[in-house]
Amino acid sequence: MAEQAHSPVETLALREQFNTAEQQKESSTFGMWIFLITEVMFFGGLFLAYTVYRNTYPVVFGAASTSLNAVIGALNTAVLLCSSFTMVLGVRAAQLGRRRALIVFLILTLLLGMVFLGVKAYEWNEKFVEHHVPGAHFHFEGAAEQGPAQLFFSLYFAMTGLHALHMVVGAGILSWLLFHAVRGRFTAEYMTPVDIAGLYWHFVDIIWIFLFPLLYLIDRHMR
Amino acid sequence: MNTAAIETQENYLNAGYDLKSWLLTKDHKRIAILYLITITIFFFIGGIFASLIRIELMTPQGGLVSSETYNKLFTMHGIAMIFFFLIPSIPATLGNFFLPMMIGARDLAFPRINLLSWYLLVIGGGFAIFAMLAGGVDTGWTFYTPYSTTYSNTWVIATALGIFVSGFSSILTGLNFIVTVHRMRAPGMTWFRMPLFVWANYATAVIQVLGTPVVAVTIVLVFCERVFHIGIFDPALGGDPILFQHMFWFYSHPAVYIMVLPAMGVISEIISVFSRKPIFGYHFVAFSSMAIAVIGFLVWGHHLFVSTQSVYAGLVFSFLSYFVAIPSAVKVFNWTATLYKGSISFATPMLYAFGFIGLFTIGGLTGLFVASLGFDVHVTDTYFVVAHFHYVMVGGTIMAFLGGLHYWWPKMTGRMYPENWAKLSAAIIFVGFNLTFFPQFILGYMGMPRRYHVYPDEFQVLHVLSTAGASILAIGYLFPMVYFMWSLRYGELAPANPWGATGLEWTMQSPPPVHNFDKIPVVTHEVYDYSTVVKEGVEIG
Amino acid sequence: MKIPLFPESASNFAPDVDHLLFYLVGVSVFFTVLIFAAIFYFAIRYRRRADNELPKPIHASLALEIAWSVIPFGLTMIMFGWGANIFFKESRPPKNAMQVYVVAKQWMWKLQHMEGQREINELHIPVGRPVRLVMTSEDAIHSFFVPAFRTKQDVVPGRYSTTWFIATKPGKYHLFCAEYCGTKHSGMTGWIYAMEPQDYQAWLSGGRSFGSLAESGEKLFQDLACGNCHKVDGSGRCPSLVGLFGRSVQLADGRTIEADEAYLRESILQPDAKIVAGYQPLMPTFQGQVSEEGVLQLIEYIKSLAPPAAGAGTTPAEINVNPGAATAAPIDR
Amino acid sequence: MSEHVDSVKTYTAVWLILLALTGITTGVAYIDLGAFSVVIALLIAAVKMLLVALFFMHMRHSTKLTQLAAAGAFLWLFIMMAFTLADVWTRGLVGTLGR
Repeated sequence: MAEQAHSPVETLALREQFNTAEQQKESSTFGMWIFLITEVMFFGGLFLAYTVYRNTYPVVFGAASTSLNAVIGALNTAVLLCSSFTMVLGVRAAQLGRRRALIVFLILTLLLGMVFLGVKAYEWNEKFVEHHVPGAHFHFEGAAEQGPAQLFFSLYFAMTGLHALHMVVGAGILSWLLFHAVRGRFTAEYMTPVDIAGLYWHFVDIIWIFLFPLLYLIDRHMR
Repeated sequence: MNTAAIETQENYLNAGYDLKSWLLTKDHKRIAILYLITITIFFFIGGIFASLIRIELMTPQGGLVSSETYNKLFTMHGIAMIFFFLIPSIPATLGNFFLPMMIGARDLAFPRINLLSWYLLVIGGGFAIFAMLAGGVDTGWTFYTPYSTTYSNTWVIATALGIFVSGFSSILTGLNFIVTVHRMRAPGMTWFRMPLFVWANYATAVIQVLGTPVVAVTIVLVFCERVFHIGIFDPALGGDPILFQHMFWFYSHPAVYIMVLPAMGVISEIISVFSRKPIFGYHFVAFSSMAIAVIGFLVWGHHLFVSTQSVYAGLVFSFLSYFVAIPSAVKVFNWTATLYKGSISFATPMLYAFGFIGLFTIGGLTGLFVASLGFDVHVTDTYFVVAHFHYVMVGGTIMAFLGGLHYWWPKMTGRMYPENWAKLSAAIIFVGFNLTFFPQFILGYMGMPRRYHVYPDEFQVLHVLSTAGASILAIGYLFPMVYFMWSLRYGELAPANPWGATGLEWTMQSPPPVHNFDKIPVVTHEVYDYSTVVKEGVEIG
Repeated sequence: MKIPLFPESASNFAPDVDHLLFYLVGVSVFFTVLIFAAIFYFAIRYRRRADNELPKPIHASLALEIAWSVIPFGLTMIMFGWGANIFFKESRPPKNAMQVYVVAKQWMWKLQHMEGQREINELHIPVGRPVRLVMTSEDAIHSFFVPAFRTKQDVVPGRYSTTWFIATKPGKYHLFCAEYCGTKHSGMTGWIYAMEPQDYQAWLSGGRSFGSLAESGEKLFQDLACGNCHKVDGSGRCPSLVGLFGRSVQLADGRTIEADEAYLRESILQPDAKIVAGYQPLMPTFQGQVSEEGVLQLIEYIKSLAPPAAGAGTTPAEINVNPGAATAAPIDR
Repeated sequence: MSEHVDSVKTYTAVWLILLALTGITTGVAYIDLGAFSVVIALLIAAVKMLLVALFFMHMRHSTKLTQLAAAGAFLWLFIMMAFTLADVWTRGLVGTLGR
């Protein structure tokens, strides 16, 4: 190994505590995967509550889920899958050092993310109008039992709300990436931030992949 | 090296004196010192609450404070001690400082995230202290619903926010440790050449990463239920308060292993150095740390035996709880076996290690009591359980934390602590501790419930004994605070390796240079190989 | 002044738990003494005599490791089995147990005997007879804890929970709330009076009688006009309640459940949770109109509506419980 | 960069499969399969997750350690759910209220 100067010189691609750029990249990627594990357990708590309550109140959950608009949900899922697609193309562009392609794909991913959030806002507003928002004046006509119905919508807003919050954070990261990509900070040698942002974005997409069927598609045939 | 030369030697402490160099540092050693100051403050805040509780309990009718205040006292004692002292204690101070050095790294994998972790603890602590000053919270550190969501009108939201934020400090520290141990070991530092302190902190990091997020989301749900009245756990809506207990204890039982595993790591180091022998059954002790981390996640239901959890689930949890006890027993037996045919010195860290093994054995064995279904029905939520977890937390973790502090103080500060004062305070702490908590086992079996400040007269004698013990314990804890500060200025200058230890952290000057190693070392020796440090050692045994 | 160091043993469970305690303490004292003795002996015998002593490293012995893993595990399995045995006995009250309803409310215990006696923070029970407590809470989680009986059971809002015991020694025993429930948690205490059977009977008849629980249940049943739909002969839009308790009921979504107290309580407070096969969800919820005591009284009344052979004043005509359902459950005479 | 770079064709193929699976899972939901519909929905979601993880998140080329970590996360999720449901599903089996 090359003789290290007394205090090793610091570059973006090689922080001082690492010995090789390879070690730094592997550490950053592995660190991101560990963070994604904490996110799996974070959402896992909500999925646990969902599983227990759906098991206890199957009928009411079915009725409440049928009141959601599955078509919009499916379209929204497609939007998010497309944003994942453009994201991965962006990461590929960064790997090959194509700055312009990276910028285009980042913009596309950001836009698709905004579309998703827009559709989400529309759905929530629709729920607000129908008095399906848990709280004082909650009323759900689909089932006589208001308690468990309010449980479903509490979980609905908790899960989709947390997911939307993660989308907003993701959009923030993408904008930061865009800002630095435009300034040419990412090269084929140093593109770890793009790769890591990609991992985060795909993870948020995976959460929605599970949220969509579990929230929107319960006993859909009952309608 | 005369004292003047040592003074001018460049190290991480004199690398910068202004506030910016401390508050924006990326050096894992300085961050460890910042953590040490923060958790010491919280330790004394929690200690003050504990003293007030013990004074209140001297009389059966509890004259010192009203019921509301007493409920806030034990709640804030629990929160300050658990979330802001015990969980960060050893990993964030001794772990942060020494883990990188022990595996031959210049720093943790993500220094800036390390600094962020400290700020998260301080911000979280700020919220908690604000809640305490504004009026306190009276839900108990367990926040059981529906009391915490519907019936308590105290500062639950502010405290929950504080714990939520400080939880991420724990998650990020765990993340940092896992990546550092996997990716940044020096050449030759194989997994089985790593000191057991690193193994213990690695196992702790796994628990922090996998468990803490679940309590974070549970607190978010309690927050939403109080603020937006959405009823996840509200029985009036058909919610299940027992689901809250499942989600809470899924984290909070592994959290007790977050608190005790690093302590075990410290004890493995101290026992080995001061008997100058490698730990007996190194591989078994290393694997038992990992076993505790994994099985620790399967046993949380033993907190719910009488909570209308089903009988069959109780059977499963009780059975598995005995599995998690075995690795701890293996460790205790291996530590004791290490002393056999050793060359045992009675320096203060070793006294704390002896104290730890004794008290942790009692704490662990009473764990077997409360894991038995029929017995737990009688003693859960009584002082028997209070005594059990104080034996493991105070008798175990705090003893090991103090032992670790004394053991590594020369390396951290370049000064020796006063040996005789330290031995005296260790003895006072040992006596005070036992007098405080052993009577509580008897109180517990007689049926004294937890969180009571008004109790039947027949319990008073044991309570007075316990309060007497608590006052001795409080004095015992003040000693180290005083002489550690004193040693910073007047302490004898510490050589690089005062104890003849084998870790990589002892191969550098005290206090260590900013970048730990000029050249990343290549490790060739096995772990705890004392022939490398004892010059012309006389073979014995 | 005698300092009590051991709780009284006043129930059928107490001796079992105490014997388990002695076993646990025995094992623990053995290992604690073993460890302390080993540490002291090794520390003194192998104390450092010279600074450059270098002991020969002894690494491991698989046999020893296995020994001190398997032996402790064996001992713990005895603890597990013994504890589980007691826990199982505690979770199955005998059928002939005397039943008392307990309603926990922020910071007091309300107890109701079948014969109508109501007690606050006190419970009079006869010695030698199994007593089953069916408990619920009106607000936070409480826990019914009698140290002398070695029993404890959380009382959770929204469901019933059960604990049972047989008092074996007459006397006055502490009752505590063991689950933190707010400001006066330490004040939520009371007394259990275990009395000789004849003293208990005297107490029972002496107390001001409000009429048995079932009678107050019947009055409430009429006040709430439940009879309009729940006609005795089942001809109304709702199923008849005669002989319902304990019978298995066919639900609209195909499930079959046993009509226990929990089913009756849920059907009063959340009628649409379990709709009987062949009926429409017409019943309004009585959540908030009927207190927990009211629900208990109604349950007792429904229990008292035994099938016609034993029922008072019910027409001898064939009673068809489910006019619509094809598989009407047969009524056992 | 040393790392293997996948072709656009692979990514497009995976993308289209994902869209198709979304359509399928929505369509299948309208058919009455009883309890089986939950299993189908979760299976399709799991397949989609694996596709995204293996291809889009380069799990195929990543180290054994990362794969072990990801698997570990789902094992812990399973532990949490299994033991909690073990309680919820066996409540009252012993024939006593609240046990």
